[in-house]
Amino acid sequence: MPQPDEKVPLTQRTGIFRGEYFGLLGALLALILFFSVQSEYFFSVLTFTTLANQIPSLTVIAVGMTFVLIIAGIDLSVGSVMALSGSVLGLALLDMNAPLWFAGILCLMTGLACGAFNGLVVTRWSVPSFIVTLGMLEIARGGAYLVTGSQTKYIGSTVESVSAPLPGINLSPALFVAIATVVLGQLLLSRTVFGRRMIAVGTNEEAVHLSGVNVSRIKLMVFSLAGLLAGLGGLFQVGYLQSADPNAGIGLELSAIAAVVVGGTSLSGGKGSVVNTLLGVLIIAVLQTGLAQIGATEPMKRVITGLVIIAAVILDVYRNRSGGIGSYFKRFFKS
Amino acid sequence: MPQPDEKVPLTQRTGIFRGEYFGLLGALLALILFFSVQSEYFFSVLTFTTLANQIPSLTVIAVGMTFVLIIAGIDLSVGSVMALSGSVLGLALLDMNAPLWFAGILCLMTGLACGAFNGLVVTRWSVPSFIVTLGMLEIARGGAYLVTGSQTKYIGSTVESVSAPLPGINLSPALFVAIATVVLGQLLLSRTVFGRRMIAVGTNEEAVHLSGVNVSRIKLMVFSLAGLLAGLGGLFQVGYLQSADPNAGIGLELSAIAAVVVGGTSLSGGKGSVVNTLLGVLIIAVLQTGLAQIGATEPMKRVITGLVIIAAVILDVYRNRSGGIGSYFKRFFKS
Amino acid sequence: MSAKLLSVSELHKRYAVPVLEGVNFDVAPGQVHALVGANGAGKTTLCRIICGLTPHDAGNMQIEGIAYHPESVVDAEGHGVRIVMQEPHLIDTLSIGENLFFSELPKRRGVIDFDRLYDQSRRALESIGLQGLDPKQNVGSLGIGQRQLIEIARVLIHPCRILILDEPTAALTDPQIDLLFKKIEELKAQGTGIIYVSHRISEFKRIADDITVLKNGQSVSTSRVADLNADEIVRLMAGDLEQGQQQAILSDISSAIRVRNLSDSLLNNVNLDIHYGEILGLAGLIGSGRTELLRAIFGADRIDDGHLMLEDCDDQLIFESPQEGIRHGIGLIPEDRSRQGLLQDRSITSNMSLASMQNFRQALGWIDKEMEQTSVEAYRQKLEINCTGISQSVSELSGGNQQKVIISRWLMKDCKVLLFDEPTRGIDIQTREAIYRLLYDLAAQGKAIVIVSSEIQELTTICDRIAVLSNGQLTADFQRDEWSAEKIMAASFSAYTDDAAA
Amino acid sequence: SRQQGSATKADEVAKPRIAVIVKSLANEFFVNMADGTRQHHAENSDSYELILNGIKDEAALAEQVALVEQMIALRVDVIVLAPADSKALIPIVRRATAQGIVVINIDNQLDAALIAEAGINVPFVGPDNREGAKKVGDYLAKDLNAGDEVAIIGGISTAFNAQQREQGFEDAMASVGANIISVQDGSWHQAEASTIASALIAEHPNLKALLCSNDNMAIGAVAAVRQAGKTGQIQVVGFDNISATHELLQGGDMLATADQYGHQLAVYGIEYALQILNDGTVPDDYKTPVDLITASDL
Ligand SMILES: Nc1ncnc2c1ncn2[C@@H]1O[C@H](COP(=O)(O)OP(=O)(O)OP(=O)(O)O)[C@@H](O)[C@H]1O
Ligand SMILES: Nc1ncnc2c1ncn2[C@@H]1O[C@H](COP(=O)(O)OP(=O)(O)OP(=O)(O)O)[C@@H](O)[C@H]1O
Ligand SMILES: [Mg+2]
Ligand SMILES: [Mg+2]
Repeated sequence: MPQPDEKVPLTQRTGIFRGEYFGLLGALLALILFFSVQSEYFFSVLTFTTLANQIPSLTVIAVGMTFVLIIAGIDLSVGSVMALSGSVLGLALLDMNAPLWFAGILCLMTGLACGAFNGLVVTRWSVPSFIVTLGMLEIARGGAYLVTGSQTKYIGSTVESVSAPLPGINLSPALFVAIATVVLGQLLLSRTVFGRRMIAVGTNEEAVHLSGVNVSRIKLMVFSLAGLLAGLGGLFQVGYLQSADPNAGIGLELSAIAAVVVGGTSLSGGKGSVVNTLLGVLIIAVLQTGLAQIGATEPMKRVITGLVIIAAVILDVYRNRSGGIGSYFKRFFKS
Repeated sequence: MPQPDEKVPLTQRTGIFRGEYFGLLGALLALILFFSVQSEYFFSVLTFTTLANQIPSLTVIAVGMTFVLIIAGIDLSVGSVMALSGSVLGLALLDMNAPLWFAGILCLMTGLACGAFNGLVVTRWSVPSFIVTLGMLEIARGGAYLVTGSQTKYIGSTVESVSAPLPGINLSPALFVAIATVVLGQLLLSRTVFGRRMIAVGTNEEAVHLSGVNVSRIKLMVFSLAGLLAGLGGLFQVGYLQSADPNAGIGLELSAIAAVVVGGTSLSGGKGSVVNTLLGVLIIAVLQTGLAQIGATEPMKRVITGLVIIAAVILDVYRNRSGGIGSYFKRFFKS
Repeated sequence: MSAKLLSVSELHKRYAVPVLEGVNFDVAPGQVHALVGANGAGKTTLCRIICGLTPHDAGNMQIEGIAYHPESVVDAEGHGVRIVMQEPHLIDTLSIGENLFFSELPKRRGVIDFDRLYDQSRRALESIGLQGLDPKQNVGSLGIGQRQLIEIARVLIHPCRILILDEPTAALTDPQIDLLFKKIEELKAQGTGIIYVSHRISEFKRIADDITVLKNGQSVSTSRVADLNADEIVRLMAGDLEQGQQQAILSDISSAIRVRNLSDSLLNNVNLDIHYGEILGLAGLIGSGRTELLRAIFGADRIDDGHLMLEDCDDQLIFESPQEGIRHGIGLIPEDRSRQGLLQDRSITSNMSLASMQNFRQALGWIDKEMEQTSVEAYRQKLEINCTGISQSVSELSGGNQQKVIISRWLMKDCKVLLFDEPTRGIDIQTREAIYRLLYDLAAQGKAIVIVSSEIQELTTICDRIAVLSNGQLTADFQRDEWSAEKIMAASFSAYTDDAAA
Repeated sequence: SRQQGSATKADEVAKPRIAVIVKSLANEFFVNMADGTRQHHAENSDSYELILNGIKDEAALAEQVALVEQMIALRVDVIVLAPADSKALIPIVRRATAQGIVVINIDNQLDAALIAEAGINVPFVGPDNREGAKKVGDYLAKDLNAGDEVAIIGGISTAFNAQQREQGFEDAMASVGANIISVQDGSWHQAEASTIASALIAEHPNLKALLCSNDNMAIGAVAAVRQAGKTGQIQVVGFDNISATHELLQGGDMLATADQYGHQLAVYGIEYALQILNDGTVPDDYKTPVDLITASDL
C-alpha cells in the first residue's frame, strides 16, 4: 500500500521544517508540559542542560541504527560494542598510558571493526543481520569483560574534556558532535548518492542490484558506520562517567531502536529520517528524566514508558493519515 | 530465493525426517559430541533429563514466536508477559488461595490478554509490532512488579506438579505439554487453513487482503496465541522455580528469537517450521548446559555463544545452497 | 559488412528442466528483431542471458564478431547492451526522477543536484508522453502502466548498441505505444539493434524487420516479418488454433451491479451498469482511473461519494473491504500480479487456492490436500500452465504463467461478478484464446464479467459492451454494433481539457 | 583454570568435586570472589576439584536454578552457592541435599524459616549487608543535620541484598533525622544511576547526599554531581569497594564505601565444605566482616 507521506513533494521532503515533524514534536512538547506541571523544578535550564549532556551517546548510536534500519537490517550489538569500545579506551589510557587522541582513535576503530565484522558476515554469507548482530552482542560483551577483567576501570579527568560541560554554556563538546552527526546524517541520507542508495537497498534490493550498484558494499558500509558510531557513543559514555564499565549499554539496542522507530523509521526498510530519530531520542530522554524527577516508582516508570512509546507511534500514524491533527498542522504550516 | 521445501514433493514435505533438518541436527550433534569429549559427565542420562526439564518454557514461547515471525511480526514482550503471568499465578495461589487449576487458567488468560492487546494495537492502528511489543515489554514488566510488590513470591510445592519430574521417567509433565505444543504447532502451520493463511500473510499481505481474507483477524489470533504461550511458559517457569519471580524472563525475547531464527524461520516472514524451532531451542540449551558443565568463564561463555549462533545459521545457509553438505544428506535420504 | 551486430548460436540453459535447447538468431544494426513464443517458451530467459542477468550453460554469443559472455548486468552495459525487463524493477520509496537516473544521479559538490535531476527527468518523461507526471512524486503511488513507462524511460535515456524490450507494451495504451514506436524508429536510424518480445502480433508488422519463433526452447524459424502473416506466426509458435467463438448473448440480461455517482480523488461521478451474462469492457488511457473504479467497486479503496446497488435490490451499498465485496460475490483480478497477487516463493498450489481455502476446509480447519490438489491440477491443465508440477514455486514461472495462476485463483473462487484488470497481460495468443473461451463460458453461465484492457483490439473482440473512462469520468458506453477503435480513442481523450495525459 | 575432567582422571581416586555457583560473573564483586576461589584451589589442588559458574546477571533466577540442576547432574560432592534469591533456590537446594550433595550457602542467606521447614541443614557463610550499609550511612551521617535532604539509589528492588542495603541506609539516616526524599531503582548500573541522580539533583536543589547500593551506581552518581557542578556540595557513598572507587575516595568525590571481602567469601565456603566432608561435623553459620572504607583506609 502506498505510504501517504510518500506523495509529499521533495521540496517539502528535504526542508528542515517538514510538516511530518509535528506529530513527534507534539508528543515531545506534551511530555515536557506534563512534567513541568507535575514538578516545579522540571522546566529549568539545569534540567535541560543536564538532559542535553546525557543524550549524546544514545543520539549517535541511534543515528547509526537509523541507517541500519533504512537498509532493512537491524543491529542488536550496539550496546555491547559501545561497552567494548569504551573498555578498549580505558585499557589504552590506563594500561598503555596512551594519549587521549590515540586512545580515542583506538576506541572508534574497535567500534568500526565490530561493525565491519557484522557487515562482512551479513553480506558474505547472507545471514540475517538479526542473528549476526545478536552473536556480536554476546561476543563484544565477552570481549568487554576480557579487556577490563570484568572490572569497572576508573579513568578520571583524563577523559573529562570529551563530555564535561563547557564553561559558560554548560553544554558538552559531545553534544555538539552529536548534533553535527545528526545534521550530517540527515544530509547524507537525503542529499547524497550514498543516502539514496541506502533507501533503495531497503526498498528493493534486487532492483538496486540489477542497476549495477554494489549492494554488498552499501550494506558493509552501513554496518561499519553503525559500529563506528557505537564506538563514538562509547567514547562519550566513558567521558561522561570518567570510567569504563564493561556492563555499560545493556539493553541499549532496544532503547536505540525504540528511538528510531518512534521517529518514524520503518523496520521494514526504505524509509526514515535522522532528524526524526533525534526527536525519538529526546522523547525517550525526557520521559526518563521526568519520571525520575517526579519520583515515580519503578513499576510506574515501566508502565508509563511502555504506554508513551506506543502512544507516540499511534499519534504518528494518525498524523500520517489525512484529516488527523498532524495534517491540520501541516496545512497550517504550508499556508 | 526459492524455498527448498516448496520443491520437495508433498509426500516428503510432510514426512518427519525432512532433509532440511539435517543442517541443524548436525550442529546439535556436533555440540553434544564436543561437550561429551570435554567433560566426562556430560554424556549421561541425568544431563539429558535435566536439560529436557529445563526447556519447556523456552520451547512453548519459541513456538509462539515462530508464528509471529512467520506473519512478519515480532514479539519482544514474551519475557515480560511470562513474568507477569507467573506473578498472577503466584498472586492467585498465595493471596487468593485459589486452587491450582483456577490459578493456572488465570495465568494463561493473563498471557492471552497481553497478546490480544498487542494484536489489537497492531491491527487497529497499524503500529509496527516491534513498537507495540516493546511497549508491552515495559508495561508487563511494570505489571509484574506491581502484582508481586517487587518481591519474588515463594510458592512451594503447590505448583510442583507442573514441572517436577515424574517418578520413573524423570521427565516433567511440562515437557510433554511442550512437545505436544510443538507437534500441534507444526500441524497447525503445515496442515490447516489457518496455517496456510499465516504463511500467506507473511509473504504478501496485500495479496491476501485482496483475496478476501481477514488479515487483521489472523494477526490478532497469532499475537494472542503468542501471548497465551508466553502465559503457559510462565506457568512452567513458576512450577520449575516453585516461586513467582517478577524478574523472570529478562532478555528471553532475544533467546526465543534466536532459537526461532537459528531454526531457519525468516525474520521477514512467510517461512518457518516449528520443528526446526525446537532444534534451535535444543542447540541453545545444550550450549548453555555444556558451557556451564565445563566451567567456562563468563567472557568465554559469551563469546562462544555468539559464535555458535552465527555459525549455526551460516551452516544453515550453506545447507540451503545446492551442493552443500546438507544437499548431500538430502540426496542420500531421498534415495 | 555490418550484417551481424549480435549473433546467438546454440544457446542452452536448464533450470530444473531444460529451458533453452539450441537457440540461434542474429540481430543486425538498425534492425528490430522480434521474438515470439508461447508462455514459458524461454523468451525472458534468453533476454536475461543476453543482458548478463543469468549465465547460460552452453552456446555462443558474439557482438560484432567478438565473443561476448557477459558476467553481470554491468558487464553487459559496458558492451552497450541494455534491457527493459518484463516486470518493472523500480524503487517505490524514491521519486520518479531518482528512479530514472538512479545509477548516475547528477552531483554538485558531492551532493545530489536535485534541480538538474528534475530538469532531466522532466525531459525524459516528456519523451515518453508522461509530461503530466511530477518527477518528484514517489514511484510507489503509480499504477502498473505508468511504472512500465518509467521502466522504459529509465533504459532509453542511456545510449546503447543493443536494446532488449521484454513485453514493453503489455500494460500500455495506444498513445504510449505510438510514442514508444517512434522512439524505436529513432534508435533504428542510429544503428541500434533491437530485440523485441511481445505477444501482440499486430505490433510486429509495424516495427519489426525479422522475427524468430521460439518453441519449447528452440528457435524454430527466423524470417522476414514481411514474409509472414499473423496466422502463419501463430501456427509456427502454437500449431493450429481454434478461434474464439462469440457466444450468443443471453436473452435475459439482468442487472448485477449499478454503480451510482461514484467519486473519489480521481473518479468523478461515475455511473455504470454491470449485467449478468454480459462481458463489459473498460477502455481508457493510462491513469484514467480504470483500476481505481474496479477497486472502488470491489471495496479495496475508500471512496468519497456514491454507492452501489446490487441486482434488483435498491439498498445503497459501499464495500469497506475486499472481504465485503467477496461476500457479495465479487472477485477482482488485480493488475499488478507481483505486488498485489503473487505469494512469491510459495507453491502454485498455495497461490491458486488462496482465495478459496474454505472449499478445502475440513473439520478443525484441516486442509483436504487431495481435493485441493485435484482442483489446482484441473486449472493447471485448463489454462495450460507451463510448470514442473503444482508444487513448483511461482517465482520460477514465466510471467505469463504467473498471470494464469492468478486468474485461476479467481476462477476457482466461483464469483458471480468478476472484475478482471488487465487479465491477459503477458499471456500468449494460444492461452489468450483459451481465456477468451473461458470468459464466454462464464458469461454464458450468467456471470457478470468486467474487463479492463489496454488493448482496444482485445476489447472489441470479446466484449458485448465497452465503457470508456477518461480522466476519471465515464465518457462513453458503446454497444457492440456502435463502437470503432476511433470512437473509443476519441472518448478516451475527451475529458482531458489539455493534452497533459496524452 | 578449568581443573576437573579427564585430565586428572588417571591419578584421581576420591578427590571431592566442588561446584561454586556465584551470581553475576560480570560483576566485579563476584569476579573477585571467583579469583579468590581459583587462587585457593591453585594452592590446594590436591584436595579438591573445582567447577566455577555464574549467571548472566543477578536477576537470572531460572538460569541459576538450572545451573544447580546441572551440577546435580554432574554428581558433584559439594555445591557452594551464592543464591540469586533467598527463597526460590530452596526447592532445588533440597533436591541437591537429597542426592547427598553438601550445600554451603554464601553471600546471600537463604530464608531461615523455609530452610527449617524443608528440614535441611545448610550452613551460611556471609556478610550482613544491612549492617554494612548502616556503617556507611553512619559515617555519612556525621556530616548531616536533621532535616537534610538525601536520596537513595538502590539496586534491582527484588534483590535481597538491595533491600538489605537500602534498609541499612535508612537505619542510619533515621538515626540522624535526615529526610529521605526519594528511593529509586538504578538496577545496579552506572548509566541508569547517573540519569536518576541528575534528575534528583535538578528536582531537589538542597540535596545533600546520594546513597548508592553499589559502587558502579555511585560512579554514575558522581558523574551527575560533577555535571551539575555540585562537587563537594553533594556527598556520594557506595558499597562493595571496587577498585575503580579508590581514586574517587581519595579525590573526595566519594565519601565512603563498604568492603565485604568478596575475595575470601567463597573460600570460607569451600573450607567449610571440606571440613564437613572430612569429619562430618556441620559447623555453625559464620558471619563474615563488612568494613567501612574511606579515603583514610586506602
Ligand atoms: N529461476 C527459475 N527456476 C526454475 N525454472 C525457471 C526459472 N526461471 C524460469 N524458469 C522456467 O523457464 C521457462 C522459461 O521461462 P521464461 O520466463 O523465459 O518464458 P517466457 O518465454 O518469457 O514466457 P512468458 O511469455 O510467459 O513471459 C519456464 O518454464 C519457467 O518455468
Ligand atoms: N490516492 C492517490 N493519490 C494520488 N494519485 C493516485 C492515487 N491513487 C492512484 N493515483 C494515480 O491515479 C492514476 C489512476 O490510476 P489507475 O490505476 O486507476 O489508472 P488506470 O486507468 O488503471 O491506468 P493504469 O494503466 O496505470 O493502471 C494512477 O496512475 C495513480 O498514479
Ligand atoms: Mg517472459
Ligand atoms: Mg490500471
